[in-house]
Amino acid sequence: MDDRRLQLKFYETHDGKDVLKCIQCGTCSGSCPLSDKMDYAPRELFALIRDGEMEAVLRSNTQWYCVSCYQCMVRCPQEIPVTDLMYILKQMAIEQGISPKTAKMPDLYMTFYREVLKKGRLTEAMLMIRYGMKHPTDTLSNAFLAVKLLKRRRLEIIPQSIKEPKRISYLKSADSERTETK
Amino acid sequence: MYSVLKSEKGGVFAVRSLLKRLLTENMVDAVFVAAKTPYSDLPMPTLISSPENIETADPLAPVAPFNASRQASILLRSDTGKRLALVLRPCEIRALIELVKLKQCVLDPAILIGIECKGRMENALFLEQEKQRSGISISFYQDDNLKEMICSACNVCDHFQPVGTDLTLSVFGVQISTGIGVEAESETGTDILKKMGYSDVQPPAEREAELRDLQQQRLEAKSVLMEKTAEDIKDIKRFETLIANCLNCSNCRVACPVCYCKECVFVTDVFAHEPELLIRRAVKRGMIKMPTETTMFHLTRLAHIGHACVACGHCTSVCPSGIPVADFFITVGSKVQDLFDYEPGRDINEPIPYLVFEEENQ
Amino acid sequence: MKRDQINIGVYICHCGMNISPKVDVEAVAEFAEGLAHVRIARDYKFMCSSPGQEFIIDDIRQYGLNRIVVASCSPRMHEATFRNACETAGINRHYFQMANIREQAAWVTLDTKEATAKAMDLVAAAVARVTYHRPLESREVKVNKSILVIGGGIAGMQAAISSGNAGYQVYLIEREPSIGGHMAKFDKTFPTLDCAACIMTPKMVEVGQHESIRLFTYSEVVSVEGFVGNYSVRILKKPRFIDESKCNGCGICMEKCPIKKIPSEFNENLSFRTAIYSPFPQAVPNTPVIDPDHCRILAENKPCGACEKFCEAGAIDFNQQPEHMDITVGSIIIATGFKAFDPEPLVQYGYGIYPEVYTSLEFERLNNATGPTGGSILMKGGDFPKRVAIIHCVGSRDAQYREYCSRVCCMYSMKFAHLVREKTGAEVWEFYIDVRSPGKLYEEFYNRVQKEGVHMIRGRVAEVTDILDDPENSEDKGRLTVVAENTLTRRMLRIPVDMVILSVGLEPAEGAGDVGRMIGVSSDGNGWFTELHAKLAPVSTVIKGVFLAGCCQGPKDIPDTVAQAMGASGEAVALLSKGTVMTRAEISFIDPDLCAGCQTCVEVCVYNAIDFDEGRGIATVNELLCQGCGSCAVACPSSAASIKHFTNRQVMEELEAILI
Amino acid sequence: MRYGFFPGCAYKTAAGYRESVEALNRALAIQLVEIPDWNCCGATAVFSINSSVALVLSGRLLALADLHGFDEIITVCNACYTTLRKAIHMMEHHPELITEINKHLKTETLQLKRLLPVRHYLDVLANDIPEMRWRKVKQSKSDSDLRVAAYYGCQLTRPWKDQGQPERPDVLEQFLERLGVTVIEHSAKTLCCGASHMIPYAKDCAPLVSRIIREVRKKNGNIIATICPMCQFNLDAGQGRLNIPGTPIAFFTQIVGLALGIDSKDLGIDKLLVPMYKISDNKE
Amino acid sequence: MNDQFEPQIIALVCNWCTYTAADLAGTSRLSYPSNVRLVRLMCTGMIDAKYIIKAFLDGADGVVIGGCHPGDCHYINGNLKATKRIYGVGKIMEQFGFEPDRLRLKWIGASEGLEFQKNMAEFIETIKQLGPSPVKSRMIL
Repeated sequence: MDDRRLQLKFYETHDGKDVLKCIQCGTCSGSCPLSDKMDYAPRELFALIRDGEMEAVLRSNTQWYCVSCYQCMVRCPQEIPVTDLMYILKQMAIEQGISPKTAKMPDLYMTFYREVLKKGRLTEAMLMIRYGMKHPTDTLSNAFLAVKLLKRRRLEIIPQSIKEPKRISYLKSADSERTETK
Repeated sequence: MYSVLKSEKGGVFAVRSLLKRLLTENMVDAVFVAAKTPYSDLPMPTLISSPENIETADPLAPVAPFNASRQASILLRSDTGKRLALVLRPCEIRALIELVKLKQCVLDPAILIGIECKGRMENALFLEQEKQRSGISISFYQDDNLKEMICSACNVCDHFQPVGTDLTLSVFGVQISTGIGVEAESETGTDILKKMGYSDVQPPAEREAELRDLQQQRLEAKSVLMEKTAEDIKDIKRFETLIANCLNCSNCRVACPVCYCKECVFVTDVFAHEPELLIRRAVKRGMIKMPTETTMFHLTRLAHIGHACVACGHCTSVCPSGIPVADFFITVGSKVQDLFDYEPGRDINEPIPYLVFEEENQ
Repeated sequence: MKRDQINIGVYICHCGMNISPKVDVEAVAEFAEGLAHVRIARDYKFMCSSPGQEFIIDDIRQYGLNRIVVASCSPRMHEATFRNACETAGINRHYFQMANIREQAAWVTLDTKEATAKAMDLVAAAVARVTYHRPLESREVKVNKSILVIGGGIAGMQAAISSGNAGYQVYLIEREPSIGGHMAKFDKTFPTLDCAACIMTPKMVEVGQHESIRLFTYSEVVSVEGFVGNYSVRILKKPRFIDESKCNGCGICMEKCPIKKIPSEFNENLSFRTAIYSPFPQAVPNTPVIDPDHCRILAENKPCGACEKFCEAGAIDFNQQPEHMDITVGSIIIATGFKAFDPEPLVQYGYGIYPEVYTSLEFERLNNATGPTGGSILMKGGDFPKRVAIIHCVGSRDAQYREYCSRVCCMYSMKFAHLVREKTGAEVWEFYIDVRSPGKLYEEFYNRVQKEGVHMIRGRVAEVTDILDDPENSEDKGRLTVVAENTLTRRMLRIPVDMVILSVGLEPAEGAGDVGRMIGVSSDGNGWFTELHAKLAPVSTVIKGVFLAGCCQGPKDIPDTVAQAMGASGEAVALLSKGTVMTRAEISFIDPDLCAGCQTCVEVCVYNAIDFDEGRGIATVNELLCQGCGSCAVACPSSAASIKHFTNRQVMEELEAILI
Repeated sequence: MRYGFFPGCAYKTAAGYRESVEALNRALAIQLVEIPDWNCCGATAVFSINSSVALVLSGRLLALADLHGFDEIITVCNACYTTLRKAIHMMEHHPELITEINKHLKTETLQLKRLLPVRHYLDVLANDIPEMRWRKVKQSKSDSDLRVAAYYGCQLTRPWKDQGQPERPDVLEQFLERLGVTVIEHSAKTLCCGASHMIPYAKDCAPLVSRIIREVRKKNGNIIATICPMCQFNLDAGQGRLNIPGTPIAFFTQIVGLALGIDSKDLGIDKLLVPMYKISDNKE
Repeated sequence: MNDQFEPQIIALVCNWCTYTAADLAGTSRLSYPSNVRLVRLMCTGMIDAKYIIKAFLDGADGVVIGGCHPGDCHYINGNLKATKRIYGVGKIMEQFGFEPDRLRLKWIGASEGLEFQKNMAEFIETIKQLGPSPVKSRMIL
């Protein structure tokens, strides 16, 4: 792992230089609904990036706990697009094949991603089943709920898809080439 | 509001009677109009106050020894409290508007009567034609051969309809032998027509088509001219050839309606030369042409008033060496005007481009 | 002077070893000797040294030289030196031209031959140009020995007092009914904690009674014309509806006024005032005003006249009209101060939503003995708060609002913390991004407050909410929760508090921009007035004779404000004490014979230095205002305007000589 | 009024959302035409993995909508709304991305030619329907028992601030009040519900849900109006999991339907997990 | 083009920014080709169209105008006033065969000695590419 190279990649290729504006005020962490569950609060993560501790950054669960509520972004006094930077970090972590300690969220997103790549649409039940193969407890704990939903016809078992899923096979080539995030 | 002024004796008489009524009904104190003087057949800008003298007025004559905006601006130097009606061609009005922007005159006392202009002839040609057939002021509008005789600037003029007037004398779609159209373009104009008892009528059906055809024809001619001129000046050597006969007489500058400097910079010592420098230069380069300032003169004048050129063509008319001054002023001027999205005389409130600066100008 | 009388002396400087090894100075001198009108050309080791200058002076006297060219360094370095030498020798200081052969030839050219050739060209150009130089003179102009001060806060008051003490007539203009400004609203001042009123009131009285200060309260400047030493100012005096000469300030009118429920501006709307009112008891002048928007007679045309009935002095005058006064002053000091940032757009802090969220100015009043609670720090319900949060940087250091640091908030916040501790014993939580305490005794005050047990939390508050973390806790009922990260412990804090104080930043005063436009002083992107030079001319402006004092130039605390006010006053007094100012020599000239009166120059001049003479129909240059930028000369369509020392002729000659 | 409708993957199973939207469309003559063969927007998941794929997904949808002659895209889901706008925002600032996207779309003979505006159905109801039509449609008086707490979730007003204030918006309140619905003011309007993090991190996200529910109850609200299937699900299912049921979580369209006097059967109200009849004054 | 061709360049520069930058280039010993001749003016706002025309007709191969960055003008907005005029003259000269690249407007601040050096070197290179001015070795005026 080359921290310097990754830092440069984050700054230049992914246009992440906005973190250089950070004044470490903590508004983002304070605004975050889940920051107390994160390895590093967003503010800390930015300090680490600036110090070049990229491996620690990519290995952390912080970006995976980001729920994209954008609260930090609208409050940041330096107008840093915090949420957008979290996306970059998630993509970079996937690229580098680095799994954070709590690896559930990447699994969920990956499952979602593969499903959409294949079918063009998502079926929640399918997502739960496929994800459940990796993390059975998360799905099982919802079994009782599933019954309730079924009763109210709120669970779709037949997978949704676009008309001819084959037509969107180009998504796979998009997957392989990875346009750099702007 | 559009009305038709009928007269068995033709459009010129109709115009005269309109002007006469302006005077007799005390709507104006005097009329500024091209009129024949006892000395020549060439109508000159005159100022008429007594109604009987209106008989000499001949604003429709296809000739203009001067761009009358210069004489008009003398009268309009300040608001004297007297009301004046000024009968002017479109290019004269446009020049006048440029002069107003430069605070050389005011329009408050003026009732502007514009003429829809089909062009003017060079003075000599006009006199010759006038001698051959009298009443050219009417026949010009009927005889297509005469139309071919207008000067080169008029031939490419697409501003033949006046703007910013109170009244416009309309020759399109009208039989000049039977009268002339008049259109009120402002409240003042409408008031005058109403006071005189004219009624609002539909403009003749042919009018629009005639205007459109002429516009088309002129634009085509203009683009031909501009292309040719661009070729003639496309490098400085060709341009020098074009103006090789320039005598530096400054006639073009004197005739130019928007060139209003009290003393032209070319008559000052700004372009003087030190003999010692010229000799040193000749020694270094082997040979130099002694400076005549002719190229400098035309380029500087272009830089100075290129944006304001109204393409009246008087510069060409007065050039003793037959240099097509107007041609390259029209060609280069329109480039400058395009650059700044500026059209001289279009709108009195349009600021002179060099006087407006914005941050984003980079 | 006839052309054949021109005698030019050319001096080529070696500049020690700076020019000579690169440029063949002797060859250049020889070349110069051959140029037209050159009488003499020499080279010398150090032209700028005393012997070098003597050289020139002697030659001028001995050979009758009347133009001098020195080829050496940049004119930005020594032009003045050689001009002085010319003057000493008895020729006009503008009969001089410099060729910069050091910075433009010797130092930047690799090849010796090329450097020498370039030096020759530059000398030739200078010789050609100097031939056409004209003698120019500066002129002394008398100044009016009086000073206008705009704004009656502490900056304006101090500037007025200092200037008045120097014996100059001062006009102090304040738009509110009383002088005092923001400082009059404060209770204590940091870091010394002296009572603001105790130090302020005597100053206000001094201003009111000073024999050299003429006070115009409830007045505004409507126009400023003229130039340094001679500004004509028009002042609008708004009607007070009270005859100042009759009113003895007894206050009975205010007692009797039936309209009693108007939010008091002075108390930040935390209490009420009457329609006839004096903003605060110590107001100067102590004459009330009638608020025409609320007075029964003036606003509604209904019968009342309670004040009139009870005024024994008969001072009430409902027929007063706005008045205009014209004064002439030599110098102007702008002291328009600041406005507190309105925190409402930062909804996350709940100002205007939760009643217990206060701005700092509101808190100042809450804490002030003359304030709505008589100085007790009470909540709206009348109880003392048990826990108070103070939030720094509200609106400051925030790219969405004001990007700059407002400089005073850290210190006043800590003053608040101290006062809350002292007066209520409440727990204080202070949330800051960085503590900025770079003043005398400021860091010490910070230490003191910390020792007093104030929780200093490094973390900008994310939000203030009425959602409690633990709603079951009865102690927290009705409290607000302040949410922030303690960035030093990395804990997410949710602190239930009773009261929140928002330490709002400072913005330029409303209308400051108008004052600037009237006078011609520009503002920066934030609206603060721009000083002439950030380091070396912090109280001056681009407009000669106009100075800045206090927060109108940027956020400042009281000592800095007072210091700057004294500085501005010192500058104004220094300017006026000489009694005259010198005009610039290199300024615009408009040839009256050539001017066509188009006024294009008037339009382009940013200094309002060109007037139009209606009578003669021509433009004229005001030599005191003109800065010599040349905009007019270029814009003038008829070449009537020119810049002395940069005339067309002079530049053309230089060009022609270069392009041999 | 004809709009290109992008229902999104969750619409079909969302509790009565479809029923109520369709009922409103019928009542108000809104032509919400499903974009043929629409695909998933990618939501936060795809953007988290690979932004090129995410952009191609959005690009395809935009191209389809344009192809079928729509001028606007209407979503009913906050995630769809923000994801599409985010993609458009990126394309606007980096037009070269459009070229990239089109390289892929070409294989399906699609082309992204213009970026259509994306709007939320709430925006349509609140701003596009003439006052007259509301008056005509509204049959009965409103159900006076309902004290509605509007809940926006995160992604309608953020990160762009063009749907009103990003933390305390009042579009929905104003709209509902216009229809005679009683709304309450509260401080949890835009708090996060936990979104898809609820699946792996149910325990971590539980307090988020309870905070919202408790705040609404404290401010005396007895029903929550949501505008996003994810929010509705988390708040609806979450109460059961937390064992604090009692506040029904309806879609705003259902509340609107009730206010107009539409039969609750036509609004899919029976699909809510916390049933409507449970409305009680569950004050804290 | 022509290896022997050494262009003559006129630089019309303002006293406060670009002239100062040239001085700084000097004090920093940043060398650049010797073809440039500086004409010092107080502000780009005082550059008359005549100067540019004169320079070209007298044989200058290129004219570069240097002033303060927008917003930094010592005279508030002289540089902005200059911009339009210079574009106007450029447009006119272009019609007569002077390539637009022969006239350049550059904002070079007082502290940008390096910028000055770079710009001059680069401009001379551009002019060398263009070759001698059409009026070279002639005198027109």
